[in-house]
Amino acid sequence: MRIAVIRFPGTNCETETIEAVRRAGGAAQLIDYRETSLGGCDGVILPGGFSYGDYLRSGAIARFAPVMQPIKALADTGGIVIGICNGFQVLCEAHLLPGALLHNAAQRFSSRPVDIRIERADLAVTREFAEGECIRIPQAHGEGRYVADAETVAALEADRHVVLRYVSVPGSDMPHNPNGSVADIAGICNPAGNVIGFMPHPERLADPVLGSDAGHRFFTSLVQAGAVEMTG
Amino acid sequence: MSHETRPTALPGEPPVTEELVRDHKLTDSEYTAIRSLLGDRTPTLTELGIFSALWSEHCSYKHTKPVLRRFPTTGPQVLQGPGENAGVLSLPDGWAVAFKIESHNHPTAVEPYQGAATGVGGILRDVFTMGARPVALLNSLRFGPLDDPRNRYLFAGAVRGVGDYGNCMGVPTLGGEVQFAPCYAGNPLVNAMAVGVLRADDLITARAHGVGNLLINVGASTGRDGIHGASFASEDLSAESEARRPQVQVGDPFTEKLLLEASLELIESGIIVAIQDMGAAGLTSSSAEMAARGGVGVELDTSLVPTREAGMTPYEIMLSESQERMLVVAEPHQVEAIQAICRKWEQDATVVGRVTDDGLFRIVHHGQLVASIPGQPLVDGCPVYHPDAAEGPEAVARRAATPGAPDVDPEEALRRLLDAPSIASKRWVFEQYDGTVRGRSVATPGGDAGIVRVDDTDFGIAMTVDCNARHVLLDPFEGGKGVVAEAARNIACTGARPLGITDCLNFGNPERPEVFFQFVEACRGISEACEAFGTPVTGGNVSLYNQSPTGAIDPTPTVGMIGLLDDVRHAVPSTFRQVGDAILLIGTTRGHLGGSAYWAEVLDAVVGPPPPIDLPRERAVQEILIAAAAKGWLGSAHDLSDGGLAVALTECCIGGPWATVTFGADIDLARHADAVSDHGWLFGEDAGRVLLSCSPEHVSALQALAAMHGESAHYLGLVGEPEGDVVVRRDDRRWSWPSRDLRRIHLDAIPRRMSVPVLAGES
Amino acid sequence: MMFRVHVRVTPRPGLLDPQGTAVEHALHALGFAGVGGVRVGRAVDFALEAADEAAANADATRMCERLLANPVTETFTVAVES
Amino acid sequence: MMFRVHVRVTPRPGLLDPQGTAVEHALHALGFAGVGGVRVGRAVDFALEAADEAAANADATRMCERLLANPVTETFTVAVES
Ligand SMILES: Nc1ncnc2c1ncn2[C@@H]1O[C@H](COP(=O)(O)OP(=O)(O)O)[C@@H](O)[C@H]1O
Ligand SMILES: [Mg+2]
Repeated sequence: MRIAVIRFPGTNCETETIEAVRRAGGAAQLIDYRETSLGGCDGVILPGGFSYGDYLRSGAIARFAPVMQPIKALADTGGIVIGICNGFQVLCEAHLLPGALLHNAAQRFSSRPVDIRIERADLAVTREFAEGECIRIPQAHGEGRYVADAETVAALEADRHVVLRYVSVPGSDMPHNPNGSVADIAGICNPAGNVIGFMPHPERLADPVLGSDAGHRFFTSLVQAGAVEMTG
Repeated sequence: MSHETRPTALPGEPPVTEELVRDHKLTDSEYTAIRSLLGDRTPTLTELGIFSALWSEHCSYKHTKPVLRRFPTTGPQVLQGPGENAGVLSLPDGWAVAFKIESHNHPTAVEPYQGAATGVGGILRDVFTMGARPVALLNSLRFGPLDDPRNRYLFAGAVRGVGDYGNCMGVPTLGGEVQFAPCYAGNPLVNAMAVGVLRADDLITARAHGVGNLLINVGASTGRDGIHGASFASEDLSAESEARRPQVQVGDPFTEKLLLEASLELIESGIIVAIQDMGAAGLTSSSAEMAARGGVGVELDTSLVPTREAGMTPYEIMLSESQERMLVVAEPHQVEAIQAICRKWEQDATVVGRVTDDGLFRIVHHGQLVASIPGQPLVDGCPVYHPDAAEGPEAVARRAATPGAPDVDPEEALRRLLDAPSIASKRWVFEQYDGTVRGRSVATPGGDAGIVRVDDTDFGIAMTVDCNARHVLLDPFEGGKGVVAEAARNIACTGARPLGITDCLNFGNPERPEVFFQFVEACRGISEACEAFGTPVTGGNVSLYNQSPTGAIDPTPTVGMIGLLDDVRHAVPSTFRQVGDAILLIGTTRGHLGGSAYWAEVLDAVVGPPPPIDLPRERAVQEILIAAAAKGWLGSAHDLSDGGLAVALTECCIGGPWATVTFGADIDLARHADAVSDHGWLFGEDAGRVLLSCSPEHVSALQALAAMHGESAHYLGLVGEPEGDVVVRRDDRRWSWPSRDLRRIHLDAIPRRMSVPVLAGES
Repeated sequence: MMFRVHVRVTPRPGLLDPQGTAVEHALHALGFAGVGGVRVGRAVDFALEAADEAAANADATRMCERLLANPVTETFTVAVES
Repeated sequence: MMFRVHVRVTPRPGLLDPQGTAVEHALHALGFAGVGGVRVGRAVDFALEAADEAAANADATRMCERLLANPVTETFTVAVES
């Protein structure tokens, strides 16, 4: 699988995201938001950053960029589309995922590690984890409070579309939920499981040189998923 | 363009009267100098504005030049010293680091959010103007006490502004400091530092040359923002200056991110001659300084500059401080290539002038010549002043004084120290700053210094900003040395070697002898320390007139230091990691309480001489840390600063900002420095001391290493159980605190105070 | 014809509005006891060239539906003046 | 008496409004060519208990001056309805 990493004006996590994919043995390519095709890539990551400065609402303007057309098409045909942080916000604004991400409940930007539980270990970015496994990776956002109406949330839970959840670990004196997301939701997927969005940043902690590579397996999973797809 | 030689006033433009001259903060003698420079004619309004900007303290350094010249600025590692937008030091494998610190104090006093945000935007431009990609930010903040709602408002707004700008730019903030003291209530300080990396051979400087080359305005269009910002930054804050407040500069980090990418691509493509950001005094200083550096003239046509508002005059266009703008010099045949790159990043690129051979700084507006000034003297012809410097009697008295209040029981005293916002954890602050974007952060805020890995190499850049203004106030010379010494200690604690500094000299009104004495002496102290450590000054920024109706601020010469860590895998954390590790103290304890945080925060007395700084011994301590880290002997290393041993031991035990365990500790001070008082031992701030932890088998090796450098590593005790007590014994005395309680106090001090609402209005 | 358009975008009723709650607490703390049910949203003002007021209204409404408001979380009102 | 108060807080004229600019560009890109001078601010709605409309107005204005608007960078308008 070849991963298209999308750059909108204001995207700022594209470099480390591409590096993380390559470190996991995958192929990644930077794609400009003005493109109308994915240049032969069969997977997409919408990386973090501040597309269009997060003006109006994060992801609200990026949603209309030309590149979103081929991305929607890929998603509709079951192709893998991942949104990290700002990418997650774009996917919600584009209605490829339900709900919305609003300003953190504390009304402050929150940059710190979060403890998250892997709720689904059968998806493109989680297959290298065990279900229920907890890891600590960085998170940094001002608009990460996931909200959706009661029915939507109930459906997400019932259909197990919650992929990552904030959990509290003993001894931590930070609120385990950094932004007030409903049901401690940190990441979700669409019914088919091929469109996945989450707020934390595994790509920022995917290299042992930094003291931990807790995020590395998101990308080995992704590369695995690609391999399986090709053989199977 | 224009062929007239004598500039004329525009229709409807006010005549230049003595009053108007005074309005522009130019003295009679300066005005006389200007007239003779112009061949004894009266300047036009535009010319007057240009002079007032470039001859302001902020741009001309007219009070400080002679003092700054004494800084050591050379060394084998220096690729670019003072005089450019940022200093540059060489790193291994052909890499280099560009870094600079700058103040945005007055704008922050007026509008904290935008003032702080545009401060960060400005310092980032200084760094990428050199061809460096910004990889880290730091910030040094000073505010009045948090019990006052106005101070909470300024603090909260500035922190949000610093965060929002850097976060949107995708540059991690890896360090800083925050202090609170009454003297900053009317005059908060916001100093922002940016660090960038580049390939040494991509280094580009801001020198215009090549007669006939074009000047190109890149980036945002020009509005009436911050007109007179430069002279505004050079006067005391008063009710009257509030009234004459310039249009607030609004930052647009989104545009700056695109401008950053466009600028770096322009530089890498090699199609431009020079590039310079438009900071204070915008187009005026950028064009005049580029011309002067290159020894050429320039002619600008202000009617070509893209403006945000209709009907802007050349005066306004030349003095506007609209953000996110760059000035590029290029050969005419490159203009289209330049515009193509700018279009890719959605930035305007407009030709606004050309390089000339007559050495004149000429401004044309719709064909009319409105300014014609000899370029060189315009930039460095401002009269230089040598103010009187004399220590004030109250300063002498302060240094000689001792606290009136009796000592406070050590267990209670430590709790109060940890609850003092200046000493407490700054987690509430740096949690609002993205610390991990770019995926190269080896050490985020919370330790002694931040560390960022250079691209995919093994080495990293360590960085810190420090200033103990209380020590500088009590003894500017020793305090000045101390600022550099603490910064170097912070760098060395991570295992990195100090390479060089940038400084931000925040002082009061230099025309007051007691203030200028502080300035001269602090600079002398900084110079001596930099000489001793081999860490040259590569640039910096002077902010004077930090003077509110309530008086001058404490002298605050903030130092930003850069260090090199050969292998980021050997980075040493600042907190204990392992039960049973040995705790060692490097350095000599004399129980020096003068100028200490204990006296200031607990006994409410900012008095006494600050600790003397022994530079050779500081250097020795640095060498010990660097060697021990390289050998992998250190579990942790943390320098002793505010609050002395008790606070440092606490910080080592309670863990970093996100830790889930605290450690107990059991140390015994008996048989060490017996003559020292209990409070001196616990809270004294003798310099050159570091608290280490290491696995027991390395103790003797560490002690031998220390001895080899003429220092001693005193064995104090052991790291205790998780969630255990912090115990300090001395002969028949025993003090103890539950480590979890100490952590709670340290972490809650600021959030508790900030949970009270902050006001937007009533500024 | 040129019109001035004033758009208000507010959080859907029932949706939690922490900013509104924080502002309400702050107002109470400042002694404004009579305040309740504070909701904080967005105000968007602009000039709009349109054939007539009805057309301006229709355009502005489309803008809200497509960009200015997020139907999942927000409601909007449009006011047009000439 | 209970009143409903609608406050609009907008960036001062002449001040750069990057958000407004971004929204304007987006609207143009979506084909809304007739839009110009977009300014984005805050809308604050609340209920207010006051003696009469004049008092409600005065209270709301004080709230804007003290908390809801930043006098350095923003202007505000207050609309009261009963
Ligand atoms: N404004 C700030 N921004 C980022 N980090 C900060 C800020 N203020 C303090 N810190 C971080 O908090 C930690 C403690 O600060 P400080 O007590 O000044 O350290 P030190 O005493 O070692 O200089 C350091 O890691 C510092 O980088
Ligand atoms: Mg300190």
